[in-house]
Parts: sequence; C-alpha cells; structure tokens
Amino acid sequence: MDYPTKQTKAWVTPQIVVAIVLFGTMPLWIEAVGLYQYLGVEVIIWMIFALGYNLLLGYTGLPSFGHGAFFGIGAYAYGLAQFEVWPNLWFCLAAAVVVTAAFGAATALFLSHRRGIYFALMSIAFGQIFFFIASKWTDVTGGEDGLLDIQRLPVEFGAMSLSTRSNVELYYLCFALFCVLVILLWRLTNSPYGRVLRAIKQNEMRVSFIGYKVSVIKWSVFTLSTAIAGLAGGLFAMAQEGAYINIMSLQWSGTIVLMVLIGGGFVSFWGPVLGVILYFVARDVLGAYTEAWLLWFGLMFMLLVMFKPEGLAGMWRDLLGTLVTRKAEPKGNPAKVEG
Amino acid sequence: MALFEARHLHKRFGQQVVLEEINLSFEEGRLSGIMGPNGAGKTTCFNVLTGRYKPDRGQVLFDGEDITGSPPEKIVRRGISRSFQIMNLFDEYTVLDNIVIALPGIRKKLTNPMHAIDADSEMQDRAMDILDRVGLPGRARTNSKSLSYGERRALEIGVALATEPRLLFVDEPTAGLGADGTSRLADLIQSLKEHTTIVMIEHDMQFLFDVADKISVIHWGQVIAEGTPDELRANPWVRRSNLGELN
Amino acid sequence: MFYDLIPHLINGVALGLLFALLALGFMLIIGVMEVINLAHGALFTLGAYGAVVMMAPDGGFPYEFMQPYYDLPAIPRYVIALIVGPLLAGVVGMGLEVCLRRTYGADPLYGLLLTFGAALVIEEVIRGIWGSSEYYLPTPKEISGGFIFGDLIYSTYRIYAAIFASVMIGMLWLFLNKTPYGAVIKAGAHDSEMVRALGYNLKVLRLLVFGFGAALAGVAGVIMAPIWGVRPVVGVDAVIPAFVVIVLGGVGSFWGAVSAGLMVGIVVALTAAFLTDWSLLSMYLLLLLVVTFRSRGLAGKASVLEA
Amino acid sequence: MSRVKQSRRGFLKTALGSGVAGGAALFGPWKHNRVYAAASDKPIKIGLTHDASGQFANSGQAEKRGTEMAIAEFNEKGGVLGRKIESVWMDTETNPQTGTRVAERMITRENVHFLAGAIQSGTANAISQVAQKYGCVYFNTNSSSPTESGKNCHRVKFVWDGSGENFSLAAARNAISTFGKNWFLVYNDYVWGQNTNDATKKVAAKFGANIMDEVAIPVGTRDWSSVLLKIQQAKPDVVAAAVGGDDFKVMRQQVSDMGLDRKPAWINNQQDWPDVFGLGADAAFGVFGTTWYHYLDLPGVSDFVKAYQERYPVTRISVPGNVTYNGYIAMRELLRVVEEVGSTDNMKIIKALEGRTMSAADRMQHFDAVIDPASHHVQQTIYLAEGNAAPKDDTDYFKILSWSDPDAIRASADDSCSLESYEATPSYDQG
Amino acid sequence: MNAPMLHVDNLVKTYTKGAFRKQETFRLEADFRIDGPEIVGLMGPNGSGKTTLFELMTGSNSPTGGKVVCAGRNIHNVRYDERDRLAIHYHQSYQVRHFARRKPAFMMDRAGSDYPLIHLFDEPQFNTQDGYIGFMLDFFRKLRAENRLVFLCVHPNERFHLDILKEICERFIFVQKGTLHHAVDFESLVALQPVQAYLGNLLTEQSVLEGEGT
Repeated sequence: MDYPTKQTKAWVTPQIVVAIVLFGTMPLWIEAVGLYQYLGVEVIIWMIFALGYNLLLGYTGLPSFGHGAFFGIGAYAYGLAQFEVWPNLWFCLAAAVVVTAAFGAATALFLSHRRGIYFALMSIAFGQIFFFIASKWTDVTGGEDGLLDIQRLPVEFGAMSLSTRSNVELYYLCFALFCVLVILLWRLTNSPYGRVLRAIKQNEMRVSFIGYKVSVIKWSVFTLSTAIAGLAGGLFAMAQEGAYINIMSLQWSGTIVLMVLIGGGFVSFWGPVLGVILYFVARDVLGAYTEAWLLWFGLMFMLLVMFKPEGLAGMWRDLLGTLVTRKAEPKGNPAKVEG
Repeated sequence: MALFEARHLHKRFGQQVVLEEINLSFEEGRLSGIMGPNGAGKTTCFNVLTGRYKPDRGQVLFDGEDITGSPPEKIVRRGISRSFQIMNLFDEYTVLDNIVIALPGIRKKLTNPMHAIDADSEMQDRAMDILDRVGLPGRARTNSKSLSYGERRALEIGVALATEPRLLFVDEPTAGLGADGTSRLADLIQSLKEHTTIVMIEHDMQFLFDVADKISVIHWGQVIAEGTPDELRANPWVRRSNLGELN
Repeated sequence: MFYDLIPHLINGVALGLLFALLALGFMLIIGVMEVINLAHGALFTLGAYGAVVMMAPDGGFPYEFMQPYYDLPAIPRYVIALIVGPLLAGVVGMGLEVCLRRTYGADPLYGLLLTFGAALVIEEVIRGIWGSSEYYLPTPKEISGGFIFGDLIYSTYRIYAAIFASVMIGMLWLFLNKTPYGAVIKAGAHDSEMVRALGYNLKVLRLLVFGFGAALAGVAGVIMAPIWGVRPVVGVDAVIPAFVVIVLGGVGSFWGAVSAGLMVGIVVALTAAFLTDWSLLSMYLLLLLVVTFRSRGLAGKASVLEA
Repeated sequence: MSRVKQSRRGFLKTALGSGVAGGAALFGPWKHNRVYAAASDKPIKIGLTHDASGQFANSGQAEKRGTEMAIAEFNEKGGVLGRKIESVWMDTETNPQTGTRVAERMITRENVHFLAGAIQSGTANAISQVAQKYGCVYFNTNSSSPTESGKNCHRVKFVWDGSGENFSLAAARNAISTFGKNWFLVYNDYVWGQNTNDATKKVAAKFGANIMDEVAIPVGTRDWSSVLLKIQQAKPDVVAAAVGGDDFKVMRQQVSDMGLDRKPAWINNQQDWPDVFGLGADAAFGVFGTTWYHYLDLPGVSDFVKAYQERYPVTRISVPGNVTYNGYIAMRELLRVVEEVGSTDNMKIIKALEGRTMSAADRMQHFDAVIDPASHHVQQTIYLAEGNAAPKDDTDYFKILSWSDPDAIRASADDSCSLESYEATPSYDQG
Repeated sequence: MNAPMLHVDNLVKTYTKGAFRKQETFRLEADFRIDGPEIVGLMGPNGSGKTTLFELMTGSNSPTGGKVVCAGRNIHNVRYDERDRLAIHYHQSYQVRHFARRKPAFMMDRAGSDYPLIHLFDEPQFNTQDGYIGFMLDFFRKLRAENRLVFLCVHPNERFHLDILKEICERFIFVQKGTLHHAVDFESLVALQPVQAYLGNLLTEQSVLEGEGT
C-alpha cells in the first residue's frame, strides 16, 4: 500500500485541476445524470469531512471510530453561534471549526498515546460520550429533535453579500471551501509533516527514535482532522437547515470509515473523495430500487476489504499499473507504480 | 570522563527482575561491545539506555548530563541514536526517504507546509552521503521493502546515522546474516568507527572480539565481566572454548 | 437513605452481571484473535431472533411446519431456544471467521472494518427475513413475573438472568482455566507459535474460538431478549456496553471484564437512583476516569493490540 | 420566490441540462422531461415519507398502508382530475437527516406534488422545513407532538393526529378524581415526549394534582429497572407516561414483569395500534387515548376494516388501527381537495384545507372535525380507552371508555403557532 | 553485624495429597547456618527438593514450619517486592517469582538493601563451547569478594560440572529425598555414600582440566 512515492512542490496538480473542473461544473450536470442538487451539496460536504478524516485514518493509520461526533459538534456549534451570538456566515463557520477543534484537542489528549485497536476502542468510547451528551443536553442541542431553523447565511465580503439560500448557491460556497481545503491538504501531506504522519503509520516507535515526539504529532493531526470535521459539520447544518443528533452515532462514525476505505484512502489522497461519491450515489440509486441497499453495500464492502483493501483508488492504480507495465515489459510486476 | 555512563540500573517487569545492577561506561571514539547469552537482558538494557524504558532505579548520564527516563525523541535530539534488532524501517518509503525523514534538517521544518522534501537538494545530498557510507548508494530509489536482508541491516544503521548522532547504539547487527553478510557488516562497522562512537550488542562473540575496543559481558541482568578482548580472552575457560581455539 | 439504595444496588449487580455476559464473547475474540468484532452486536441479535423462532407462537413467527414442535410445553422449547439461538450465531460467526482469514497478518484495522461490514449485512438480512418490527421472546412462566418485598420490587426474570450470567461466567472461567482446550486458547491469545508448537491446528482453533465467541454473543442475545426486546438494531445497544466493559476491564483480562461489568452495572444503577436520565453517562465517565489513571484499564496487560 | 421564477428556473435547468451536458438524453431514465411534465395527463405524484427503519419502522409501515390504500381507491375510481395518482416512497429511517435528504429528493428530483407521512416529530420537522422552503404541501399524518401544530407549525404543513396535549386533557381530569392526586411523570426525551409531558403537567396541575417527580428517558432506553424502582419507592397514585414507539413496548413489558401495572394507575398518552397489536389485551395497560378504534360503534367502520383486510390479506396487523386510519383519512382528504379545487397549486390547496370541516360520519368518529386555520391542526374526537377484559375476538384489546368533543380539549399549544404568511410561502405546483 | 548471613532454622516443608485423609507425599527438612560470605555448592537428583529449598530461602514458597533468617531478617516477613533484595533466585537466565500475597506491605519489614546478599544460582547453563563459564565463575568469585553468599546448584551430568564445583565451592550440601547432607570440602562430599551412589561413573571419568593441564 502506498501513496505516490514522489512528492511534489506544486500547489496545483493535474488531479486538482480535474477535481476543480469536475466539481465546479457539477450543478450543471448533476440533474442530467438523474441526481439532484441537494445531493451534490451533501456529497461535497462529506468530501470535506472525509478528506480531513483521511489525514487520521489513511495517513497516520489511526482508526477513529468516533469521528461522526465531531461532525455533529460542528453542526451544533454553527447553529448555536447563529442563534446565540452573531448570525454571520464567517463567524459561525469559524465558531464551528474552533469549537470542534477544541473538543477534538481535549479528546486527543486521551487518545494521542494510543494506537491500533486500543485507539479504535477509545475513540468509540469518546464518540459515545459526545453522542450521549448531545442527546441529553436538550437545552443546548435540542436533544433528539436537534436544532431547527438554522439559516443558510449569506456570504459577506464587505458590502457585497451573496445568498446561499438555494442548493446551487450553497453548493458553490462549499465548493470554494473545498478547493481551498484540497490545496492546503495537498501541500500539508507533501510537507515534512505529512511525511512524518505516514511514517507514524508505518512504524510509530521508529519515528520517536529519529527524534519526533509522536504523541504531539498524533495530537495535532487528530485536532486538525476534527477542525475540518467541524467545518464540514457547520456546512452540513446550513445544508439541512438544522443540526441533528443521528450523525454522531456509532453507525455514522463507522460509515465515514467505510467511505474513506472503499474509496482507497489508504493509498491515495483522492480516495476519500471517490468513496464519498460512491457511497452517496449508491445510496441514492440502490436505495431507490431496494430497501435493503445497505445489504448490497455491506457485501460489497466486505468483499473489498477481503480482496482489495486498497479500495477504488487501488484498483485504479492497478489498472494503470497493468497498462504501464504491459507497455514496458510484458511480464513485469504489476503491483507497484511509482509517481 | 566517559561520554556515556549507566549507574546501578535496575528494572523489573512485574515479578521478573530483568536488570539487576547494570554499571557501564563508554568512552568517546571507541567501539564498545555488550554481549551475553540469550535472555540475559541485553536488549532490555539497550532499551533502558536509549530511552524506550525508564529504569526503576539508577542513572543514565550522557556527556555529564542526566538523561534517565528521557523519552526517545529527547535522547535522539541530544545525539544518541540506535538501530534495531528486529528491523524497524518505513516499509512504504524508498531507501532514500527512510534516510531523509530522519535528518535533523527535515525535523526543523516539520510544520512548514511549503517545504517540499523532494525539492530540497541539500537534504537529498546529505541523505545520499549517508547511503554512501552504509554502502547503499545504488539503491536510493528502491522501495525499502524490496531490499535484501543484509541491505536492510545496512539501511537500519543508515537511518540511525541520519539523525547525526554522537553516540550510536547498534542492536545485534549480525542477527540472521550469513558469513558473507557478516563480514561485509564488519567492514561497515570498522569504517563507521572512525567517525562515531559506537556501542554494539552482539550475540556473535567472534564478531565482537574482532571489532570492539572494550567488551562488557551481561548475564542475569548484571555486568559479570568487563575488559578489552585480550583481557577477556585470558580467562582459562574462554581459552578452552571455541573462541580460544580460534586464536 | 442507604436503605433506599439497596434495591438500586441489587439492580446494579444484576445489570453488571448482564454487562459482563455481553462482554465475554467479545473479550474471547479480541483476546485470542486480536480482532475487534464489530459484528458482535449483530450476532447478539441473531441469537435473539433464533430464540424467538424456537419460542413462537407467542413470540411472533408461528411457522406452520413447526406446529407440532410448538405444541411442546414452554420449558423444553425455552431450553431448545437457548441452544438454537447461540448455535445460529456461532455458525454465522464461523462463516465470518472464514472471511476474516484474509485479513490476518495485515493491519488489524481490516478485521475491524470487515466485521463492521458484516454487521451491516447481518442486520439487513435479519430485516429481510423477519422485518423491522419488534418481537418479544416469551419466557416460561416459572421465570416470568415479578415480586414485591417492601420497597424492593423486582422482576423474577432478571434474577434468573443474573444467575444465568454468573453461571456462564463461572463455566467459561472453568473452561479456560481447568481444561486443556482452555490452555490452548490462552496460549493462542499470547503466542500463536506456541499453539503450533503444541501441535494444534491454528486455523481450526481460530475457527472454533470465533464460533464460540459468536455463540456467547448469541447466548447474551437470548438472555437479554425478554428485557430489551428483539429488533434488528438491538445489537447496537449490546455492543456499546461491551466496548466500555472491555476497555474498562483491560483487553484480554477475564476478571478485568467481569469486574468492569459489575462496576459499570452498579455505577449506572446507583446514579440512576439520583439522576435517572443521565445515568448512562456515568458509564463513560467511569471509563474516562479509569483509563486516565490506568491506561490499559483495570487489569489490562501490554498487548500486541496496541501495535 | 414567485411562481414565475420557479418555472423560469425550471426552463433554465432544462436548457442547461440538455445544452451543457449535451447528452442529457443518454441519462434519460431518471429524469423527467419538463416538456412532458406540462401535459395534463401527467400523473399526480405523491411523495410518501414513511419510516421503514429505526424507532418507528413499524408504525411507519402501518401509516403507509393507510395512505396507499386511499391512493389505490382513488385510482380505482379513475384518479383525480382525470389523472392517475402515483406514489413514490422512500424510507426516512426515523432520522431527521434522512428526512431532509428524502424531502429534497422528492421535491427536486421526483418532482412530487405533495408530501405525506411521519411518525416522529424530529423527522417531521426536518421534512416540513424543506417542504416550506419550496412551498410543497406536506401532511404530517401521525406525529402527535404539540409542537408540530405549535411552535414548529408551517404554512404548508397539516397535522392530522391528535396532539399529546389533546390526549392529556382528555385523560387528566378523569384520572385525578378516580385514582388520586399524587402523580409521577415519565417521558421520552425528545420533542413529542417533552411537550406532551409539559402539557400533562400543566393540565394535571390545573386539576389539582401533586407532581412528585418527573423523569426524562432517553430515546432507545432498553432498561427501565431503575425508573421502575424509583416509581415503586415514590408510591404515586398515577404514573403518566409520554413514552413512544419501541421504548413504550419495552417499558410496558418491564412494568408488567415487575408487577407494577397493578398498583399505580398508568396513564399513557396515546397507544399506537402497531405498538400493541399481537400482544393481546394484557399489553394495553393503563388508561390511554386514541383517535380511532376498529370496533367503534359507528357506521362505515366495519366496511373500512373489511376493505383494509381485502387490500392487505397477509399483513401481520390484521385490522387497521389509529395510525393506518390517520394515514388513510389524511390522504383521502388531500385527494378530495385536489379534485375540488381542480388544480395542484399549493396556495389553492392550502386555502381550501384551512378551516375545512369534515363530518363525523365521513371520518368514522363521534364528532365533526375541523382543520384549524391558525395552526393547521385537525381538531378531532379523542377516545379514552383501557385494556379490554371481555374481548369480542383476538383483536379486541381496547375498551373505549369515553370520547371528548374536539372543542373541550383544544390544545393551547396551537396558540403558539404563527404560520408563515401566504406571501412568504413560495408558490409550488409541479403541474 | 552479629547475625549470621543465613540461618535456616528448623525449616520444614511438606506436600500432601488428598482432601480429607491427608497423605504426605514429600517432606523437606533443613537446619543450618552460614555465618559469612561463602560459595556453597548444592547437588541432588531431580525432585530431591533443591528448588523447593531455594524457593523457601528466597521467600517465594512458604514453609510448613521453621523459618529462614537472612542477615537478621525473617525473609517471610519482608515485603514481597523487596525479598529479592535479600536473597535472589536465578533461574537459568532470569529471575521470576510468585508470591501468595497474604499481608499488606505496610505490615511487613523492609529489606534494608538494594543489592541482594544471597545469590542462589539454580542450574546455570554451563556450556564449554561459548566461554561464558569463565565469566560466570569470575562473577561468583567477585560476589564472594564483595561479601555475598553464593549458592550454586548444579545437577552434574558431565565431568566438568564436578570440576567447576571443586574449583569454586568452599562447602557443599547434598540434598536427597528432602534430607540435607553437609560437607566441608569436595573430598568429604564425594566420600559420602549417597553422593557416590548418585554420581556413579562421573567420578571416575577423566577431568577436562587434568587432561589439558591448567
């Protein structure tokens, strides 16, 4: 399993351009392919969430099974900031990010010196704690009903104000943030920090023996990924015009792991993006034909874990690899492609 | 004064006393060896010396400073580095990347997202120098997983060297190597000796007697004998053993 | 005041034993196989459904071809249910183990994910076969009903369930510690080389251990069914306390899990006496408190699982 | 958003869809072409948002049988306005998030004319927010939270079930005089439970009850032992429970296991038929409310039961209950109104529904019902019932004790409703 | 220091079987004292009670009667985790012990020492091939020189094992079926009847040392 071994100094790569073009035009063609605008909004928000989550899962190898909680905290923080403090888009989104990151940082204090399955178990426990508190603290979170009537606040730049009321408008707000995030994460994962994260995944002990304080790095990446989850959560609150508890449950926390893995988050920066698209489209299309869509999706997921844990991105890479090696040497080893 | 000193180290795991009373000192510029039978506590001793475990009692001094119980990263930053017996490489990385990530120059730019490692020619050159020293210059772009066993041993030492240590601990470098690999490793160690202070745990007594300046014998969690190879060989029982016959 | 607390304390002990029972199969699998079995809850549910089928008609599925069987008195049917439910879970568990084989040696995360997928699949299959609505597992009247004794009011079934749970815990302990099979299983938990050296087939051992752990989940399902009801998603309610108990007790420790189960039960029940709606939170707070000071739980040892 | 805008956007979308993507026709099967949509023989499409999983899966399916039955009956009579009625159903999973997405999809992709269905108020809220945004008329068939027709009311939403407050009002006065003053309240910790509990508390206090304690129960509570021990220690005369769905079933089971169903009198707000069915008359414990019962001694009831049984011969629930009834009646009324106004335009329909009176005979209840124009809440007869000691047959669990005139039990929560103005509600007509 | 280094005072350990009618299956009796530092050789067939004796002396096995006093302290009343600061039992290469904890630590004595006074080496692996024997023997002598009491338990199955004992030990104990036989030097040890029966041919084999000449 491997991300491309060659790192780059570029801010924008061909893949990023493709992604920007593809997602930038999505509102124009999404209905033509039989989907609907709101789905596009959900998809792009979950992509943001998944990209941030993959810093943790794919890059650092830390399987958090409680990340849905942070997504939810972001949504509540956005709503509360809007109701209680200042209904301004930038302020509310910033509040979602900061509040979630603060919760994430506190949680990470407990998790940062753990790894593997112990990490997973503890992250489940923390996810449950937040879920439980959110479900009980009705005065703040609205309990089982959630926060209702959250507004899609306009984007304000000085005197200019852009509405986000319609799904397409909101989509473009999310898209803009998505672009910024993709470029930042791309740079981050190609910096020494990103390389140390991957080193931690491969061999945590060795990382400490080349002079890095592993627990601090793990703490920081956990906090960073929760901050991104908070941003996604804030946007999701806008999309749904509400903040609801279910997203914080264990099932949803598991679902984000499932999406990232299916897409190939372990081997590719773009894995989470593919995974989110596959999940939502499968859900919508399969879901329209069969009530038991999760059965088929679950089976597909099991087969993938068993036979191709590198996910969609891994398949894609194998495909490219086969093509490349066929050209180069007929009997070459197709498993690895560098670059 | 010795560069590195361990005084009265005592370590238990549960009911088991692993280190009873360890007293060691290593001089700058020398190659010191630690040997002992299987299960004598060599590796635990190593782990305590390099910060992986904290001793229950006793002191570890480096360059006059107390570093007892310091976490590994602090010890590394002070200039002590180690290689592992069970190889601990970054299997997804190339040989070069394994070295690069261990360079202190990269560590200092950790939080700079603009810094692209592959475009940092200074660091790349430095890493290539180290690969030269451990004899792997031609393998820089190879994935570390596909190295041969002996090459992995060399890379293991290379990664430890990359942290630019004043003192290098090497844990059983010959384990699993054939005669050929062992002799090549002996050459490597000899050449490293010129620049770096080395402490080496070794099961293979002959190897150690060949390269070490001073040897400590550890058994039952304590140092049961100490001296230069010649002093140790003077023991009548040693002369009667394989080791004696060899010379 | 203290007198008032006695019923809650008794409730806590009973609850604790049930929590421990929930965690046992989970612990066995995590201890020997180093797999977090997220399908534990689904297997639990499967056991409960298996039992409901065997206990019908009152419970819900009066399959006609089984009519002669349903004419049996309740007690033999209950005993059969108590065997068939776990058996069903055990067999499915073994099937899952066969799938899991491909993940051995790889990142333990894959085992976790595979079982997560399996949980989805099992739950959907249950939904497909038996629908979404809730069923009850009827119990023989000897263990139903309740009694009131002063302020102490209690359900007979819970007393039965608590006793059953303690018997299961005791039997499992005896099995693990007093039989050669147990010795091999424990060896497998620490050292798979050792198992091979002892001349046992590791493949078969893992299959049986997983099946056994799954069957224990099924047992818990049958026992909890009359209390919690039987729905496709009921497993989630089971798997979360099991997590908490395992982390609290320390992975791989038998008595750690049992004492953690009891602790959780008592704490939940006692906090419920004062703050009913927040009582479940006390379970997590207890967990946080313990792992802050003992990072491997009450009785956990250093484990390969952390690597 | 005016109606003109709506259609212009529709046109734009079509233009972009076929122009930019070029091969829109390639993806044809999923996409309704607006050109065809304009034709008058286009079916009227109704989006059904019933739960099939989650806490209220069972009830969701029961109301689905009701709405689909009404649709089928109209289709058999030739549809509405000469057009066929189509329904599209998606599982809302008793989950507001899914509710939002399903509603968005129903409106923007399936282009439904109307939405109907909901048991849980959280999900209903989420759906109605989306519906209000687009202006799509939404029938909340079975969610009885007082907030649905109170603070969370919407211009496009019509609430067809009696609210928790209606039931409390119907039950409380009687209970105090019969059982005693010391009340213990237990409620599910979400909007329906909280508001129903508040209403009960207010009503009970008004009639002189002493509230000993109130306990909020998280949704999905599996273990009631602690609460029941508390109740036993407090020794109340009456336990008023606002607990719904699966939780209610678990509670009932554990109450009867511990033998607590005999001593304090239990007042349960409303017992939904799907929660009780199959468990025998014992399961109907305490005194509770309902909006309808299949052995009401009224004309039409037995025909309705028969029609249901013919249509659903193999369902586990062999007679319709209040949930199915509400779904059926609501859908029937919607289709009638469409026929009457001769259009699917949302404003026309909303105005026709507001203040609409429905005769008792037609609704198979004891009193006429009316849709309150200020809250969009159907004011209807509420029945009080208890377990039937002398059942006619094995479905006769309830013994109807009394029925209350809608006027006598009007929910005060309805006054807290302020509907969006007509102008603020987007015009919506899928043609 | 007036107290003897080690006083094994009327020590008795019995093992029984049967829950109701107890039958004695094994009985170990020991009563001796050693005043100063020494290297003591210990021999005896398997199952004779050597390891039991060591366990009793280190306090990891509790006696049926009598006591073991190390430097004035009754070892069975020293804190569990400090008993090995008085007497340490080396199995082949590491040191493990289990205590049945019966008393809380604060009710017990402290060891008063960081480094053990009595070192009990239980059948260390002597292998002529690797040369470690020489270091080990030097180590025993070093301990003796530092005023420690050293017990060296060997189950001789090669001639050089006897040579080692002869070379290094100052007094000997031979254990057989729970009974201790004491000898002040190697010659009087091999003169003992049971010892001769136990060693058999080994005594007549040629010594490695003699063969090579020292």
